Amino acid sequence: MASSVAAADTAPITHTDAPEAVVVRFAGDSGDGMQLTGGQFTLSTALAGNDLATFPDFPAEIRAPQGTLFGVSAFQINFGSTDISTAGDAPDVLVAMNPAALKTNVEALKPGGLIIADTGEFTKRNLEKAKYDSNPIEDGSLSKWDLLAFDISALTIEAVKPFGLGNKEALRCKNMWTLGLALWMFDRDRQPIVDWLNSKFAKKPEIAEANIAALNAGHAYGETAEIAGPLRKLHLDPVQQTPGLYRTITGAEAVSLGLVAGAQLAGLQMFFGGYPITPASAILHNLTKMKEFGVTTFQAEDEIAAICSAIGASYAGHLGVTSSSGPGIALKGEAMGLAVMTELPLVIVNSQRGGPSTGLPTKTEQSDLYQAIYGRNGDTPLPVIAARSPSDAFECAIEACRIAVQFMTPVMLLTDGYIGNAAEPWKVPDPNDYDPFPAKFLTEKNGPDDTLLPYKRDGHGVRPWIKPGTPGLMHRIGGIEKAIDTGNLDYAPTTHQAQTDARKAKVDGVANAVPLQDVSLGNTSGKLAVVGWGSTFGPIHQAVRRARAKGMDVSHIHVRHVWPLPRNLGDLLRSYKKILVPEMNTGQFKTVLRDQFLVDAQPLNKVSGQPFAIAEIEAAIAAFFDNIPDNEGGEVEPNRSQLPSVKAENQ
Amino acid sequence: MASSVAAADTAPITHTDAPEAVVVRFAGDSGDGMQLTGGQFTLSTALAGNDLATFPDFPAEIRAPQGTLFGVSAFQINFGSTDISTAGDAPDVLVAMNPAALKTNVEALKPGGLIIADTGEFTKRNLEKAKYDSNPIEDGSLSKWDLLAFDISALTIEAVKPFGLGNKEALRCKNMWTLGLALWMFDRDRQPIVDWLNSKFAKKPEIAEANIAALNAGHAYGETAEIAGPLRKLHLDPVQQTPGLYRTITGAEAVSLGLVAGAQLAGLQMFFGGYPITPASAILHNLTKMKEFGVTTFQAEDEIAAICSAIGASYAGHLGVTSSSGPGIALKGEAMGLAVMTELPLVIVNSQRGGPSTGLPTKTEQSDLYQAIYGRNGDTPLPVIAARSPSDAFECAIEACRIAVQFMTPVMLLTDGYIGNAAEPWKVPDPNDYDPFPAKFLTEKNGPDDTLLPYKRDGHGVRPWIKPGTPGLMHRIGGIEKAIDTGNLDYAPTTHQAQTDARKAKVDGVANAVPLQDVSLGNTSGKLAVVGWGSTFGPIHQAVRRARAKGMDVSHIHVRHVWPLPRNLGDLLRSYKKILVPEMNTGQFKTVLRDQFLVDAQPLNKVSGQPFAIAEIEAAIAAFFDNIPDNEGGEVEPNRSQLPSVKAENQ
Amino acid sequence: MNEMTTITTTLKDWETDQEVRWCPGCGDYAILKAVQRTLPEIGADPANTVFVSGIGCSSRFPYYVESYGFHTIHGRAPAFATGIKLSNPELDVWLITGDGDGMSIGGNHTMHVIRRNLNCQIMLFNNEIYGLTKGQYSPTSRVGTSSPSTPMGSVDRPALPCAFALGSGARFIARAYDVSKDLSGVLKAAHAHKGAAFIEIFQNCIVYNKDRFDDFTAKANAAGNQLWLTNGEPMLFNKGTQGIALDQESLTLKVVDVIDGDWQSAGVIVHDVTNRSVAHMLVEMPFGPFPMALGVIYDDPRPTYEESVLGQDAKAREGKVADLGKLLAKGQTWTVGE
Amino acid sequence: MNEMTTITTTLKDWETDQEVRWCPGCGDYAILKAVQRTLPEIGADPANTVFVSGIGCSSRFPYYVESYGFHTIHGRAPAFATGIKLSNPELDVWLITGDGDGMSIGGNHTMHVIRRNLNCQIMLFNNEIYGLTKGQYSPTSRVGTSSPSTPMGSVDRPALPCAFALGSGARFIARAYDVSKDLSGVLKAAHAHKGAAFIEIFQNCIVYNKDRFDDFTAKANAAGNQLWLTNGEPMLFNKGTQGIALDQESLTLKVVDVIDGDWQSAGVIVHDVTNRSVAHMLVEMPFGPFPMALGVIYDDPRPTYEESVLGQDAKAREGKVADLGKLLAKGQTWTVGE
Ligand SMILES: Cc1ncc(C[n+]2csc(CCOP(=O)(O)OP(=O)(O)O)c2C)c(N)n1
Ligand SMILES: Cc1ncc(C[n+]2csc(CCOP(=O)(O)OP(=O)(O)O)c2C)c(N)n1
Ligand code: SF4
Ligand code: SF4
Ligand SMILES: [Mg+2]
Ligand SMILES: [Mg+2]
Repeated sequence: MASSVAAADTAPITHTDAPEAVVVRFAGDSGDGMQLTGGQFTLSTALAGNDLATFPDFPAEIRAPQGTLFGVSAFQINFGSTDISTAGDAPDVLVAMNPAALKTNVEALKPGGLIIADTGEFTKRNLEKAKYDSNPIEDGSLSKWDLLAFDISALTIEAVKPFGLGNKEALRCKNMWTLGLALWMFDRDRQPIVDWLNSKFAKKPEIAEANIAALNAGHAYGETAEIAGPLRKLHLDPVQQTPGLYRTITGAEAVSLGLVAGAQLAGLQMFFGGYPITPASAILHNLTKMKEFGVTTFQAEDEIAAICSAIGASYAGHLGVTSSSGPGIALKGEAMGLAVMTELPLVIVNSQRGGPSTGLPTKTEQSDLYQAIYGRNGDTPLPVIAARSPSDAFECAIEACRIAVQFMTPVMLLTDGYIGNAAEPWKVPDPNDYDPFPAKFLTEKNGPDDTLLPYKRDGHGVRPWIKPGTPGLMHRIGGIEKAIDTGNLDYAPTTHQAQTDARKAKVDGVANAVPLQDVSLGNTSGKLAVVGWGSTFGPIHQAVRRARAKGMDVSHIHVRHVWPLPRNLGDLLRSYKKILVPEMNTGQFKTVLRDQFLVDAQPLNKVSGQPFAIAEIEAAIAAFFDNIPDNEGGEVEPNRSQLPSVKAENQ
Repeated sequence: MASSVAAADTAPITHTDAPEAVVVRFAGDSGDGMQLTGGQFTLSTALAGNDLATFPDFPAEIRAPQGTLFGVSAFQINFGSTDISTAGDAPDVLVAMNPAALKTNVEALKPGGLIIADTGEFTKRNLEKAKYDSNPIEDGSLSKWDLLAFDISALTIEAVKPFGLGNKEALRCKNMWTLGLALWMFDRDRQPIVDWLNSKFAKKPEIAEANIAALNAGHAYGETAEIAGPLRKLHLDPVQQTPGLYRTITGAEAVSLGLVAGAQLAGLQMFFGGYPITPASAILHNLTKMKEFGVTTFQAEDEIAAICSAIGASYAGHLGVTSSSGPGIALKGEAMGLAVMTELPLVIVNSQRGGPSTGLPTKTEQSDLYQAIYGRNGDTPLPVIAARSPSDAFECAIEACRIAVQFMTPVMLLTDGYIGNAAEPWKVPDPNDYDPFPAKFLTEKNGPDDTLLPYKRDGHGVRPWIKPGTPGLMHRIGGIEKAIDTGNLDYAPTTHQAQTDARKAKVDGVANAVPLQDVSLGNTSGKLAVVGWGSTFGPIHQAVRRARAKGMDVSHIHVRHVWPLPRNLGDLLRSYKKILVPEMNTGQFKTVLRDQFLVDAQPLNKVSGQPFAIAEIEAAIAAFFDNIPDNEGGEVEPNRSQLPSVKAENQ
Repeated sequence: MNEMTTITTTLKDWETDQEVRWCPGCGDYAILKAVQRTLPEIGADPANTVFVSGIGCSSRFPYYVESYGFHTIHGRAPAFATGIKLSNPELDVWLITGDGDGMSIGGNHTMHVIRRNLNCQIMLFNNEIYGLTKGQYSPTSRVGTSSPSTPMGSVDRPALPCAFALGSGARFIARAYDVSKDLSGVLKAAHAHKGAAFIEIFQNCIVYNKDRFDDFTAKANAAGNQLWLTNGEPMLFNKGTQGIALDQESLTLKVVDVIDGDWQSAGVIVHDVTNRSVAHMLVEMPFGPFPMALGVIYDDPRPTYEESVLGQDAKAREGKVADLGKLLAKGQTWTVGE
Repeated sequence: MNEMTTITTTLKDWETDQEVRWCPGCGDYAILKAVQRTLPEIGADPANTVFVSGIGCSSRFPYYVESYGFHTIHGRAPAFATGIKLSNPELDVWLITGDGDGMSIGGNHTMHVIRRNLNCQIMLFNNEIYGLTKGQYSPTSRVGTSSPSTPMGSVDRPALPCAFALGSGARFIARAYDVSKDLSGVLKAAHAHKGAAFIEIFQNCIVYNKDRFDDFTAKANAAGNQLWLTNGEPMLFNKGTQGIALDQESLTLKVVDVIDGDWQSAGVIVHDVTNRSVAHMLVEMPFGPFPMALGVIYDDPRPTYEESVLGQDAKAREGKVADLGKLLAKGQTWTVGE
């Protein structure tokens, strides 16, 4: 999603023969290196100037037994010469490295799509493991797709023969063979991959060479086109992009970089307290490699210790950050209350995954919104920000740091498994383009008669930050209700009422320090607003784009500041006749909107561990217009904007 | 609240000279035994046949230093010859055992109310500790009240002289002296107190006798009426009560008894896992004394272990119960998710206290409703029930057990510090009046072809309960998403969607198994509905009663099943023009109502650690009718139904 | 251990129909087989056996044993076990945990279940790494462990699970490793012990911490670096050529050479499973200068928690009738007439 | 202990304006005074001193010391302390906890802060009861403790805080009691120790567990039941008439009589604060047959956690410039032209 969304909206949807975009899914055994293949293909795509979005989908098991259905690892990429904001619905091309990969993925393939399968792996044993009664390559059951089946295993072994690898090691190069073929298909340069292989295996040059040989062999296979039929070379033009320096970025990387940038903008050292959990661990892993930015990371004994250590660090004058996913965030609730009560800055990152309980650790979901906004004892408000995409996570992380520091409050930043793992091109920002928000520490007594007032609030209701070690400002804080200004223990009814109100007012006031809500796509009033938050951005955006192209009066509003809500949001929503809220949960943001604005927000829920398909949202929009008695929204026509399959293009 | 609310409504408010009810507050140092005095006065009141409600209010400190402001302990009782459902707003009589007690309580006293003060404690040192610049008894600053100040300390010492106690021990009898005086004032029998003292101090008869002597001396003091003036004997007629056996009961007692009754009705042994925390500990303390009812209590190492042990017990076929208050409940969130996922019965009791964080441990609040309904990761619905009064807590605890067992689900039961500690008369129920709901365990395989299907749902979406130890039914469960019927690990998108829907449908379906929402007071439609939940019942009820007496078209709806909501509630609410939701939080139930029914529920919030005063809600109702342009609701007249002060009665 | 009627089963009876989802070559497989081999030998009844675990690769264990199983949440298995055992003391409870599950997030529950002495077997699979979350260092990882969260090497001083268990009041401590022949014997001893039996099992995570225990488990290193303890037998290793003795000066252990089998004159200690002081020293012996102590290190039973709790419950119930009506009417009551 | 410039203060300088909210007669008062007396003696700077506590009567402590103070949540003080110390190692961190706070809900954090060896003083006020929640038994309560949650007496085997700390890898262990003269000396030794210094302080909760420690703290019992340990000195008590020796047979400690001061021939052990094996035995000596070991039991420093962590951080930063622009542009990039 590199180009601006507004531009995408105004661009007419062209119905030419060259596909706007193509979706490829690589699927294989966990051991087959599909994530690596996908990653390198992504890089090559980015270098080719296409816009792209990816969706890695891997099993919960570390290394599931070879060939099993639950051991399949897949990587999907959607790329094209137009604005791309989802990993795509149905793939045009499926690369299936074994029967299990075929079985678990083929149903997603578009009718007429292309299957590339490695017959070398379609052995009796593997077919059994994949619970196939007969060989699908031979029994005609794949007839609604184009099938290109050949012995990639044998071809790879052949290709790497000169390097004297054992059979097992030789077969490890299969993924590069496949990548080579894919590079040929999409008219790509092999050199960046060759460079990468050389640097990756710098210490084992024979492995590098074997992989390069496999890559070249796969490419040559396409070139020499031994097989006639569905395999065609396809060139997608580069997308129109703002000039500048680009890289690909995943959400986990973006959060990490954004936190570092946020701490730098605040002029603070960062302390990160974490405890490993899927899919949040990557943030810990990334930050521990950024120590030179004044980052200290601490792998605590559990999530409670992780957040408490981060609060301790904030108390000591660092920017405390902690991160986890659902179950771990649940454990942090009590400590968040202390951070709210002591009014210390803190950033809490939740990389949401499928729940409840252990749930689906490697799958994506948005079901921790209730927990984020409401999930604490007491009246314990804190701001919540949700990132919409990998690159947006960078901006959101900075924003979280800013609000935490400027308002002396814990802030929750929501991402999810999809954003965390997915990659997209990112125009590398210039740090100088961001306004710094330097943290201020009290250095002198702030009360009358040479007194210290640790809870004296400023015009925004914010108390001063006082670092231990500062001479003369010794004081005590804690989780018990406290007197106005002095912060001394105070259980008086009026005090509690006043401080509860003050804490609420402070957090509500954050709404005055964040941008007004904009409309991502469409108009500021109309028949239908599709309101989203978080990683549903891509599919909502595309679905609304398509619906608008068909003439439907529908707009897309995507909310970053999910608490407190932007102060114009209520009026904005009231300017539409109907409101649809797609969420990967059972309707949590819908609750917030209905409560806050008394608008009839209607839920569209998906809780399957998978992102929305564009078509699912499109269908819901269409259904909405169908249901309008006089069909004011326009006829729903055959969906011509749906991307044609590769096959269709080639025939 | 012994008589039925409907009856109370129809009863005309009489404006006679005899007060309907009187509010007395005993206040003293924590060491002065005020809670004991209050408790015995309560008993005496109950025996006299008055209806009553009490409100104990004590400091967070165990034994704060003598004479300090934060060491004041108070006990308020509201009693009368009519239906009583709150501990009363402003007291008519304040007994202040020292300057600190006077200082912290006198402002609450009704204008013209009576102060009884022990001059023996108004020493220079105590006045200083109470931060009095001059002696209020002498400086005229109490002139808007009636003051009866005399040296209770000296009178007590005099009275107990014969028993040879030391000065300190002798002074310990002050509270009995005061109680004696109070018994005289309200025309009460001393014998039950004498009996109680004799049994309490059976092993120290001289202490018993000294206390009895003090009691008699206090009584005699009133009788001989050495002082003319405000002290008058007052007799309140017994209230009309349903015939039967009565006792007083606190909420903590009622919850404990209700849980025991619930387990008995389910035919189950009960396992209670708890960890001490104010104000929840009393439930652990009570249950550990009820072992003969098949109760096992376990004081765990923390709240997490407490809930996990309870889930383990449910897994093993007992009724698992856990209890805590806000901060502890926060820690249990992750484990609740497991109970939802494994679909095991569990009762979680939250005795709410002032928050956030450690907050105000000994004060009352309703601010954990968000946490109860929404406070978990993932889509993790569970039923939530809220008790409205001490005696209602008994019914609610049984209801929680019933739903947990019948629906194989964790259920949250909400009470609060006020309900937990407050006492009211309770007509002892007959256990045979309750329908049993015996738990069923699977004893044989339930699937086709001799298979076991641990997650096969019945018509209500409920899976079977299978006890380890049952031959042939070995199976494995856990917190990962599970296949339909078999419960095997399953991450498939369709499975997750189906099971998420099934869990939600099951909990939503509880609404079909609970009574329809009734109207506590008033009509099923009209201008204004005041909608409450939990311990606000009393003040809302009285306020609505008074407003209706003034002709306002206002009704009171009190919701026990706060999640899922009764299935007629939406329609019911829509039949009123306006909805007012008084809560001791910043507006949490309001969120639920607005979300679920899109009704314009308006909040009335109080977060001071103190229950609502009737007058506060009355004022809000009045303001509502004032704001109706043509004043359709009727004029707000001088509030004649407000209880006259003792003084007014006497003059 | 339970006074249960033993029944006859075979290894096959303890296998489930679930595909085992560990990495090929993982040490967990060997442990699973050892357990499935041991259960028939102790006459265990699948219907009366419960495996309870937390979260981690190791904690997947219950899915693979054909008995009752509860795969709970991270670190809390001991608490679930406590509820289960107090509700039905007849059940034979096996607790499966990992070095992360049981020593990191779950350390406190490990301590308390041991302190209370719940009758159960606690098998801690120590692979010195977080397997399931892809290789972060754990509280038992050695200093310098390079992992995704410690790319420059870990700096924390590692916890010693057996020392921790002893410090928590353990009455049974044993050690073994995944592929050791004597694992089954250790499991039997643990099962025979009434009370919380703590077993540390070194387990090879071939993906994230490959062969970490080779310095004493590899064939070549075994004899010289494994001290297998047997009650009543001298503490000999290296084919009887070396032994463990007490240095009288420093009051600490030392390695001594044993000439011609004369361990007595070398001062080699005879292993007494009830000697707690020596147990402390054995579990803290620094590896390298000393061999790794394996087998049953300490075994000195005390009354179990469930005996005490349920005994007290029974006593409280003695002679009492559970009359709910009476309970409700407790305390001072009064009657309102018609 | 910190390399800080010592400054001059008096006891008064360490008193706050807050009313002390403990029960009159509570042992906490004496501990507070001992701390306020000790701080000037070690040259502590109020501005550089932080008291961190959990929740409990004991945990109110920070409010009464005129320094920085953080009264946190139940059981988690060690985690807060870790964040504070890693963020500013110059701060002198005192951790205040209770037997409930530090051994029940917070046991795991106690273990890990000790294991990691964070440089701080950990004062555990052991009154063998939950004071603040009104008298329930705690993990250190003796068997049979009757309390609101155990009206028939507790059955759990009590935890031994010092044994637990050692099992967690402690490098400094000391014991004292609220009104003992030597409390200040113990605090100074703890402060002088670089690393986590664990101090168990028996504290009289006069309301819920009155005089529980009388069997060794009462005047009459002191001499015969207190074994005050001094490094390099023989382990003598009862005015030098009795001592602690090692039974060579059983390899356990025993009490021996010392005739005419000849402790050598009685085999009395000379206290070596670096002997870990003996430390284990000392903290586990059953009271009654043995006296209560008090004073500095074990003191053998190792590198502190913050040294190691921050040392590694510094190394990672060596020669590197924190160029945010470069960081953002890391990895493979490409340029889109105008
Ligand atoms: C509350 C919570 N925190 C974190 C996790 C993530 N997590 C799962 S397993 C694990 C550690 C596993 O390590 P260990 O117990 O050593 O097991 P192993 O995989 O090595 O067998 C972690 C951190 C979780 N599932 N739940
Ligand atoms: C999460 C949580 N659980 C429980 C409590 C209640 N609580 C407060 S202090 C305490 C125990 C205190 O015991 P201890 O640490 O021994 O301190 P003492 O009062 O005896 O000094 C408990 C259980 C709490 N505040 N927070
Ligand atoms: S990651 Fe390690 S411990 Fe986990 S299954 Fe694989 S080899 Fe075993
Ligand atoms: S309850 Fe006990 S520990 Fe707490 S302040 Fe009172 S005497 Fe001290
Ligand atoms: Mg591990
Ligand atoms: Mg205590």
